[in-house]
Amino acid sequence: MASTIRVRATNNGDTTEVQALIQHPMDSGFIKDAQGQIIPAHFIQQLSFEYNGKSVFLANWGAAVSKDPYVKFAFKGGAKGDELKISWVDNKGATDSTTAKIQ
Amino acid sequence: MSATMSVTRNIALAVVLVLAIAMPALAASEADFKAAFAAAEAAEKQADQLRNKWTTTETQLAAAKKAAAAGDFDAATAAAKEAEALAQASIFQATSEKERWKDMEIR
Amino acid sequence: MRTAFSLASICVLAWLAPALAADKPDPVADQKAFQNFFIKKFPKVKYEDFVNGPYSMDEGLHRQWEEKEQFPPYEFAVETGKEMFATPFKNGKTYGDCFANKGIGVRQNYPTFDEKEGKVITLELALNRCREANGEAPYSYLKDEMASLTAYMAFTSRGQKMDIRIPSDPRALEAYENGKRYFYTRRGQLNFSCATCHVQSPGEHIRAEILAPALGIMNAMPIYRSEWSGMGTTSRRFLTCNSQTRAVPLEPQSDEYRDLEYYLSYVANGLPISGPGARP
Amino acid sequence: MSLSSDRHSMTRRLVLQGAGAVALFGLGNIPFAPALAAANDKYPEDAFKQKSDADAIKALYGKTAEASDKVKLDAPEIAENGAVVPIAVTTTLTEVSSISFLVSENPNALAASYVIPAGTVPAVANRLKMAKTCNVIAIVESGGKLYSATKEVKVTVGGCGG
Repeated sequence: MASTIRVRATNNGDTTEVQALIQHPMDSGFIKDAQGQIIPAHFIQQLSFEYNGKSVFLANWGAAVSKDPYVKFAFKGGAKGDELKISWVDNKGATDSTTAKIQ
Repeated sequence: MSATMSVTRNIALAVVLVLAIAMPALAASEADFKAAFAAAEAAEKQADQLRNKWTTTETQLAAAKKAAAAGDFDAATAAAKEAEALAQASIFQATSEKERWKDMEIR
Repeated sequence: MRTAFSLASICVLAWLAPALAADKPDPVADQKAFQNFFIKKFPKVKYEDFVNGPYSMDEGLHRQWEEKEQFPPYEFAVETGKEMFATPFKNGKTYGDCFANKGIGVRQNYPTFDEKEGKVITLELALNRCREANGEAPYSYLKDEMASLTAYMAFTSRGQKMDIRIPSDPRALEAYENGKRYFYTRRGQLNFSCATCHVQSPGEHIRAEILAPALGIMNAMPIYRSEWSGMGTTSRRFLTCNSQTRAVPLEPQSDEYRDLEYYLSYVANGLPISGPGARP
Repeated sequence: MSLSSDRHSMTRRLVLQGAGAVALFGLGNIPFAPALAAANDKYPEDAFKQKSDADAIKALYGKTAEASDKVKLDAPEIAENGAVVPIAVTTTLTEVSSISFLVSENPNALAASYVIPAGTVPAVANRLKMAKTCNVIAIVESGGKLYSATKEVKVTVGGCGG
């Protein structure tokens, strides 16, 4: 199954800008479905970005992060062609990870 | 489309609605309900042919059926009458719009 | 005389003046008058920006839209659509075999008019017919698969000008007229027509939403709506608009909806395709 | 998701009157399933369970924040839709180790908290859900002290939908 993580990492000399869009329902646990049953909470809790084995960014997310979550940040360093390692874990213990080349 | 035209039409629609509902609500028997429901379904069928049914008519028809199933023929007949009024209004709307739509057309 | 008349008249005057045109429909004049109406009503909106719907009506919304467009939520639909295009059917054929130029960059010509069948063929209908012709079950017109396919095809046509043709076949003219009549006809218990919202009051609020102008409203289809937190095809948008006026929606891809899309796309000829779009 | 028109318009009305939103949240705070311990930094489980923004900040950092104009919070005046509100923060403060976002009237105020290692630019953009019109608070931890910026964001269509 194609990864649920889409990443765009672009380097412009000294900093690398990273954008990520992840396919995930991010159910808050407060919504009722058509039959009036509560849809249980199901959302990504941690999303981590690593470069050269070092964490460059770690997101701790609650139920208030939008569906198909998006995040943008930047870090000093990084070079075109290098790899970023991205992985997430949600409150049900499901995980996914991928790598992305810095453009 | 000038406001006066839409106001007169809305009054006409409202009149059709009020007329139908104002009928005296005596203790309705199953026969009363059946008659009212048949009339409502016939009107809704006509609205369907004009491809112009309203969702509120459908809800009232369902409410009438539900009330009748529960044996409450007063509520069932009232809902059926309301459904017929709405169906008639949707028929009135479809026929009156046959030419009236041109008023709003951008030329 | 007709074109001179419509060009010279001030839009409000033209609107109220009784139609002088003979009963024979004149799509070319309609299209000019339609576009002039919106250009006059929103002089500050750039011509090609009309395809951005509510975002060209409100600065605050526009900024939020730009933010979303950096990495838009319909990204997944485009990629899924691309994968579907690349995956052959059981019989080895693909969607590309059903369309000119392998289905790439052709969205702006849909809906077309099929002179054999004598009816309008929309992109969604053509996709399902392609599936059926190749022994596959058709998709729901309202669900994500259809949205992904149309999202990908729209994406490959981005920037191309809408280019809808009405052949000299009288049935095509009739389909165009049917679409126009549907657009202006009031329906539902709220007694609204499409024009009540999208011609009389674009830019204004209806409940919580800012209304999009009718000009270019098809160009962004299919759309990812935050409200649905998911993709929506043209069919889904038509059905939900019906139920919001408390009119019972018809079957997706009924003749009325096909003709309506034909009319709405034709009058937007010349405006760029911007689909798939993100919407509030 | 069946799209019966009655449910659709009914939910919209309820949400708009705010009644629906209150009724839903009246269900009390549903305990989150205990999250598996993350590989490295621990997930601030307790902070995400707090109702008010003050309690969440205390649970997360154990200290209070002072407003600072060095924290620039970028959020819309009126959210187009409470389900997807683009919110971002940038700061000129240095030695930033953490950035957090709180939505004061959400059932749990803490929405997101980011660990900013050395060498990472102190700026984050994300899309959050907002239940209704309320304050969005951005917190920046710089040199062990907390700085904040607050902005009210109007929400017309509740972000929690249904």
